[in-house]
Amino acid sequence: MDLNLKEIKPYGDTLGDGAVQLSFTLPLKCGAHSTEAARRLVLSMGFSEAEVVNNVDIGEGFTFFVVYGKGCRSIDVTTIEVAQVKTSVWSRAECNTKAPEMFDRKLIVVGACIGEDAHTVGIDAIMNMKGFNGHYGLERYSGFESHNLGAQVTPENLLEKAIALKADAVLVSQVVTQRDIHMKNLTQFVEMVEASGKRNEMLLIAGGPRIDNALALELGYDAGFGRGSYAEDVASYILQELYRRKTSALA
Amino acid sequence: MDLNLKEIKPYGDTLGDGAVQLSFTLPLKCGAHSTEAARRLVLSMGFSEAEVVNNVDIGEGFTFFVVYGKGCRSIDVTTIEVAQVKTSVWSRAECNTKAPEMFDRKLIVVGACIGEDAHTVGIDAIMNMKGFNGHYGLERYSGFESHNLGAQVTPENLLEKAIALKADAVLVSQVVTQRDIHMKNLTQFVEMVEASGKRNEMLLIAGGPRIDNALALELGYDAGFGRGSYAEDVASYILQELYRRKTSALA
Amino acid sequence: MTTSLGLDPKKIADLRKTADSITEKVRPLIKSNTTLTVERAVLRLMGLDGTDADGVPLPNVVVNHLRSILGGGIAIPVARGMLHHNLGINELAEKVSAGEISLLENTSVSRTRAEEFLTELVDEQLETIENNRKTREKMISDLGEGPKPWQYVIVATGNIYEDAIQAKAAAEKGADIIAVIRTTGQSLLDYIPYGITTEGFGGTYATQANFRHMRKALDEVSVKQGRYIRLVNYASGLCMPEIVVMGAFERLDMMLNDSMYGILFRDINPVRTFVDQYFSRMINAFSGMIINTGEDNYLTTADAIESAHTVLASDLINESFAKAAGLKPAQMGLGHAFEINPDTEDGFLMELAQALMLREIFPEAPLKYMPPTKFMSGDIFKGFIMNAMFNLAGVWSNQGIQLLGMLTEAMHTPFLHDRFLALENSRYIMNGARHIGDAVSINPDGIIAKRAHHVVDETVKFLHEVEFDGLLKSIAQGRFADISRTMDGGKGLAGVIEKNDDYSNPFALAMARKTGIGEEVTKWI
Amino acid sequence: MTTSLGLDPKKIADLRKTADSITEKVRPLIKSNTTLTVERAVLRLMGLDGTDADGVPLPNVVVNHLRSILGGGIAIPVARGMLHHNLGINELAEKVSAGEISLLENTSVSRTRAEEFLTELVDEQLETIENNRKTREKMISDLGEGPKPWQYVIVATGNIYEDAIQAKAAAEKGADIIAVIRTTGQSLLDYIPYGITTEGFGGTYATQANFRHMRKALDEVSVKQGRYIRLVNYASGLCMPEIVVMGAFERLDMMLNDSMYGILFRDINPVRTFVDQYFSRMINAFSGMIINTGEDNYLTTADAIESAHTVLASDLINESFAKAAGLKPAQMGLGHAFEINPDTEDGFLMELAQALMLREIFPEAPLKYMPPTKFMSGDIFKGFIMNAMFNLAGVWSNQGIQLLGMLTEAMHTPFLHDRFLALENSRYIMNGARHIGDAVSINPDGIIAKRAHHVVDETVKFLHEVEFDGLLKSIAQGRFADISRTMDGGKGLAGVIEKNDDYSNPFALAMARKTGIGEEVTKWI
Ligand code: B12
Ligand code: B12
Ligand SMILES: Cc1ncc(COP(=O)(O)O)c(C=O)c1O
Ligand SMILES: Cc1ncc(COP(=O)(O)O)c(C=O)c1O
Repeated sequence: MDLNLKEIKPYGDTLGDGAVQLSFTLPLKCGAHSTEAARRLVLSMGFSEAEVVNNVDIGEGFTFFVVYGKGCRSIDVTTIEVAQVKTSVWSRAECNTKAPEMFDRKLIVVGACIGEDAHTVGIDAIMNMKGFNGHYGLERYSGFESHNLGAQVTPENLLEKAIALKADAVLVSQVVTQRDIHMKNLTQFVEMVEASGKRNEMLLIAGGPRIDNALALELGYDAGFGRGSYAEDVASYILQELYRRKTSALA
Repeated sequence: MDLNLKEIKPYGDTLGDGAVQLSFTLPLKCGAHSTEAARRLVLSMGFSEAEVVNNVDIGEGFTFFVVYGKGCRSIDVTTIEVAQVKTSVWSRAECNTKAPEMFDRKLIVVGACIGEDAHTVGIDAIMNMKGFNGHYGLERYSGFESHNLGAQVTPENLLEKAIALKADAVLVSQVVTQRDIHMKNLTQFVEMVEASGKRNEMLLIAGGPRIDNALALELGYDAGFGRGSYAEDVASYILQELYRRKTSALA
Repeated sequence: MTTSLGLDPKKIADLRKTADSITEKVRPLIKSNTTLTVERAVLRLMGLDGTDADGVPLPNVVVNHLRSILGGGIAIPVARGMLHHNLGINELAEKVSAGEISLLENTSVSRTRAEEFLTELVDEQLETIENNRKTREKMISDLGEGPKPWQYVIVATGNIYEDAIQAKAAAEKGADIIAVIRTTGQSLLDYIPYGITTEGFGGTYATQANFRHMRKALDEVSVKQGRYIRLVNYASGLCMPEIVVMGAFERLDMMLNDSMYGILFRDINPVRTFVDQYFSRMINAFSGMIINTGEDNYLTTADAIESAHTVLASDLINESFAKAAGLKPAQMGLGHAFEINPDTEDGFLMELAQALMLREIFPEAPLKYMPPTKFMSGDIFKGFIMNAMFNLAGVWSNQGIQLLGMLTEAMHTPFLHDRFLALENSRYIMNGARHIGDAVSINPDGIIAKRAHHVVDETVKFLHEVEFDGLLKSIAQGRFADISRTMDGGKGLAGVIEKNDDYSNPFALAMARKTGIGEEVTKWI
Repeated sequence: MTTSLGLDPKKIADLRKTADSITEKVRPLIKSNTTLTVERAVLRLMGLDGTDADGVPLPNVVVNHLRSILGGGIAIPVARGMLHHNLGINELAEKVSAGEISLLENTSVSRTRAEEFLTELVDEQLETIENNRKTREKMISDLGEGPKPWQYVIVATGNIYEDAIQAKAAAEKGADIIAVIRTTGQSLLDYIPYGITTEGFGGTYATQANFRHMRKALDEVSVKQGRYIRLVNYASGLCMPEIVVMGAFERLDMMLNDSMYGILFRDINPVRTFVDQYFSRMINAFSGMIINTGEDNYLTTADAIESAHTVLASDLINESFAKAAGLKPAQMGLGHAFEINPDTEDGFLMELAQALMLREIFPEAPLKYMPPTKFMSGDIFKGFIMNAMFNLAGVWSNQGIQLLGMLTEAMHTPFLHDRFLALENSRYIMNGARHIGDAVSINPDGIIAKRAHHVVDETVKFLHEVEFDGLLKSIAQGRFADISRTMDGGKGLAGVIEKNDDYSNPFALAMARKTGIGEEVTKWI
């Protein structure tokens, strides 16, 4: 295939056809009029063609549409830079070997699911013995001392505990995202840490299915991990980043 | 619900949230970079938020994405006019009663699936005895004499037959639409009819799953019928339209 | 030829006996304590509602006011106050709130007088609830109801007005049951918010006004559709019995109500939970509501294959507690779920085995079957067919309550059309395979039968262990859902009050008489 | 305990006997005629390929040139010409095209000489094909192949380069078989287009160069995936046997090849079709290809419940013709489809009944199971679960070839990701219910068993009627697919040529010897 990276388009069955499937509901009665509205709405998104292939009354005056658009706008992918976590990923074994070479003590990690969020499976996956999907959690990493505070911890409590335990890294999990509650909680926590004057003493790491590194950086965290991350990603990051800070402080 | 018809947006779970589901493939490797490309592509369609919820390698360097966009553009539905078939729909019984009151002879209808298209189920549904979905076809309408020429009829043959039979209405079906072949076939036929000088002697009606009245008018037909149409729609239209022409010619 | 799995009836009877012995050992704990929310529920049953000038719910005001003497039960002191001041319960509470009246002072009203007064009040109040029950029964007999498995969907916009619109749309498209999911964190509030609400996260506040608004919407659509649509809320967390009271007054039809959910998943103190649970269930039983238990939740933290027996074990414990509180089998929406990793070879067969097994063990209960959630992902297409297989297992094993899966489970609370698609999915599958259970038999030496027998055997072992250690110790050992909770830990412990010998809860006895548990109730409350 | 439907073996044997008697009556017609494309196929087998200066395929040039004497078969006159002019077949044909040589003139070469020459040529050419067969067998034994049901997907972009990319992507994601759908209308061309092509409508031209391009792509991905990926095309329309020859040379693995499809669905003359079909199948048999028959097509015009017996009847007729042409049961991809209206109560059970019934009647054939198409609509979500149920029926009834349904069936030929989603659908369903057929039995008095018995009984009746009237008359009466075709109607009749006594097709005998039909062949060709 001869790709022009400056003009990448969706691919349906021919390079550059710009084919996209969409579905949505309009608060309009089902019929020819709302179908035309759906078609035009999709055209207004920059498609050269739009075909409403399904329109169905879903009750109370709403209509659900499935539309196929063609000739979608293109995107220049040469200019896209993604703020990815820059450290490399070591296996658990590697982490276990390298940690004592890098630090003369165990690194202390404190984690919690803050706010009213009670979804602990994610933070447990990263921190607990058992881990997730065959990847053990930080409790099985010899270079770490790991404290998982669990669910529905207030930002105040988390900070208090982190200070008391002299945490090197604080892990914050957020799964519920409706009305952007996760952004509010994460922001609140980071502001409290800053107000406490301890921001430079701990790495702040956010995680959850709707979190990525870019978002975490934006919110003032040092790193963020989304769906599909495992303890080794987090351990590798903490080791390498703290080591970098230690050595560059010395230099 | 308080709808502002000048600014209708898709509805996910709150009025005006502009929630839309999209899926498409990009000719890019699966990873953070292509995910960001997918996200930006969706943002460029006029969404205020876009979340890539699934990205998966589908082989040969392609990635399939599922994205949820929010805050989609709105559409002013007060300005939308749809070119709908204007006659009203009579039941078969009504057609049978009214036809002899309107015309003193049977109306002659000739139909075919033209070009290389061999999808006859649609035209059969409209014309044959048996009909479709419990709606009998034109052969069961006492006011009509119906000739179904079947599949893969050349435009030449159809026109020839229509002239020979003195057709009042010609029904053209097109189901295959890849690379817009249906547009080409339909246009070719209408041009041949015009060249023959007989355009005013017959109603030209197009039909098929991707045809609607607006498209048919655009292509130079008198009417068009899409998915979900039945013989009664077509019979009602032919009766009323030919009657209108007859009476307005007299006036 | 038989569609059964051939489970050994003796084994099943033994399982039930073990479960009864387990719950029996918790009985003394339940008997000897009351809680803040139980007493608030009594006040609500007496007719108290509303908030004070600061927005504090009046039941909380009064209970807090009488905190020091709750060991005797709140009904008598409040009845005395009403008689003494000759005030309705709301006016009385308002004056208590304003500091104008203290109910801690001695009154001239004799206990007998108060008891007589209460007997009348209790009858009156229970009649209201009974009338709701009759209204429900009449509507069902007039309008009819959907065939089982009932199609159950949730609304959770956070805004009760949007919820109502969406609920009606769902009912028009085939839903039989609407559950209004509660906002994140409501279960940890030790009070019930008041009035109509429009701001929740991942759910909508459970308030009596919201219940009423939704009930009205569903009654409208029930009539329009010619099918009674049931309404569900959540009796869990720190206000379990109060929610049930509100539901009884507003004609809710079902309540999520599990004997251990709060302990395990909300870290609520075990004693608090068991006490609250018993009284809640009495009200459920009396008002004709169906409870839904929460075994599905185990499988969100534990593995669905390894821990299948804990689901059955918990169903048996839930059943035993429910029976004790007067619930009939037809009111027991015992829970389970379709949560096996979709990559598992023959995973569907194992799901089916478990669903058929529960059907065979609880033949009369309208089992509540939960859809795949844990393995749902952003791949909405795959998720949609996982839901289809779940629906197939549901119709095959003749479930009572099918909680429809949403293709967007991994992303957001359901959009309007997600719910529509779920209903369409279920309609297609259940109609197309309606009588599959009659058309095929389970081979006794096939994977399905073997799996079911295996789970039963594991449960026998497991329940005997729990019986040996006792339920509370077993919970502390993390035997359920891999979560450990201790008797003196968790939220709400401070709200547990030891009863004294004078303790009186006049509603308990009255309801017990009507639900048929009679004097038995005094062993529990 | 048995997973069978308990069909009566005597009834099945009777069905087969009736089918044989039906095809036997068509034999004389096949025996006494040849066709333009059969003779062109002979030329291609002899090695002729390419086009003349005007782009006319050389096989057409030569056949047209010898039109007047085709009743004797084309092989001898061409062999004579080659010997007389001492030219290879391609050079000879080019000179014929240029008008430099006429093969109608008498040559000095004796018939015996020509026959000897042909024997050698035939051996040589058939060896090439045999080598392809061996290569396939070796690749399969070296690389392995996917478990059954094989996952079959189509590509149809119109552009062979895009097709190849998409085919490879599909193979990477689990496809076992790739079919390149032909462009609309190719089947009505009375010649084979030449060279690589990039412009088709709803499909891609079947040309030998396109076959080669795709075979190469699939060999690459077979090695990469460690799984032999099969390639399919369509031997139908007016060039049926020529396509098979091309396929044999380019190592295609399967051919759509139905004994009546062209008659019914392309309005091709019945005699033309039956004659073409027989020779096509001999080549299929010899080259080790699997044929796919087209019973699914009946259900696009007729109702899938009412006309289920016509599917079984046609399968039996296809089987009988196939046997006569030397095809082994393992080469018979007999067709059927999942096309019952999805609104039908217990529709899935009827689909399953029909699928199990065919499995029981044709235990060795790798049945080709077609997905829902007719009732697929713009509702891609519903379509996706219809495909899931189809996949469930496929794995349950142990189909050989599962043609995966596309969620966008009602809109367009498959997009790249439609195919991916289809493969994901099938993987999930088939893995999750892999051994369902072993785990459950069919109740003899349930809907499934009853439906299967009913269809068999209808077929017995139907086939006896067809036997009584004869196949050609039955077709004229519209007994198949509600479509009526007469012996003297349809396209391609002009291309049917009565054989004379000297008729010779040296490939037929040679292949017959190797496929084991031996002298029997002379009864048919
Ligand atoms: C399991 C579950 C529950 C369980 C939770 C049990 C528990 N102890 O955690 C129970 C049943 C209790 C539950 C309840 C509720 N849930 Co819930 N639940 C889910 C479910 C099905 C799976 C979540 C999960 O466990 N995923 C598996 C883990 C491993 O993935 P993960 O969390 O993404 O974690 C990974 C990464 O994100 C990352 N990660 C996560 N955190 C962190 C932190 C750090 C520091 C790092 C480095 C990495 C990291 O690493 C992990 C491993 O890869 C999801 C739906 C779904 N399929 O996703 C809904 C879901 C999350 N729940 C939802 C809701 C709304 C609720 C309720 C609020 C509903 C209600 N009103 O009652 C309640 C209340 C809970 C509360 N107070 O928070 C919604 C959230 C909607 C939204 N976007 O806001 C979802 C999406 C379902 C839905 N569609 O409605 N839920
Ligand atoms: C049945 C079918 C076939 C049958 C056709 C049998 C027959 N005798 O018609 C067979 C198996 C032969 C077939 C073959 C092919 N098909 Co086909 N087929 C279908 C299928 C499954 C259903 C079509 C149908 O019958 N619909 C039911 C009828 C009643 O609906 P309808 O046609 O829309 O008609 C209604 C209205 O549109 C309207 N109407 C239609 N015509 C007219 C005319 C007038 C005048 C009026 C008033 C109204 C009207 O009224 C009808 C009743 O409501 C569709 C997929 C699908 N589910 O839609 C693919 C489909 C149409 N086929 C397709 C293709 C590509 C082919 C092939 C070209 C594939 C190939 N390369 O071999 C071949 C070749 C056929 C050819 N030469 O044209 C594609 C077309 C893609 C595109 N958009 O271009 C589809 C969409 C499948 C796909 N996704 O690939 N097909
Ligand atoms: C039995 C039960 N109760 C309650 C809930 C709801 O949780 P909460 O009590 O936090 O609202 C659930 C969650 O699904 C449940 O299964
Ligand atoms: C048996 C059979 N042959 C051929 C075809 C393809 O049609 P055509 O020959 O027109 O390419 C089909 C269509 O699906 C078929 O089923």
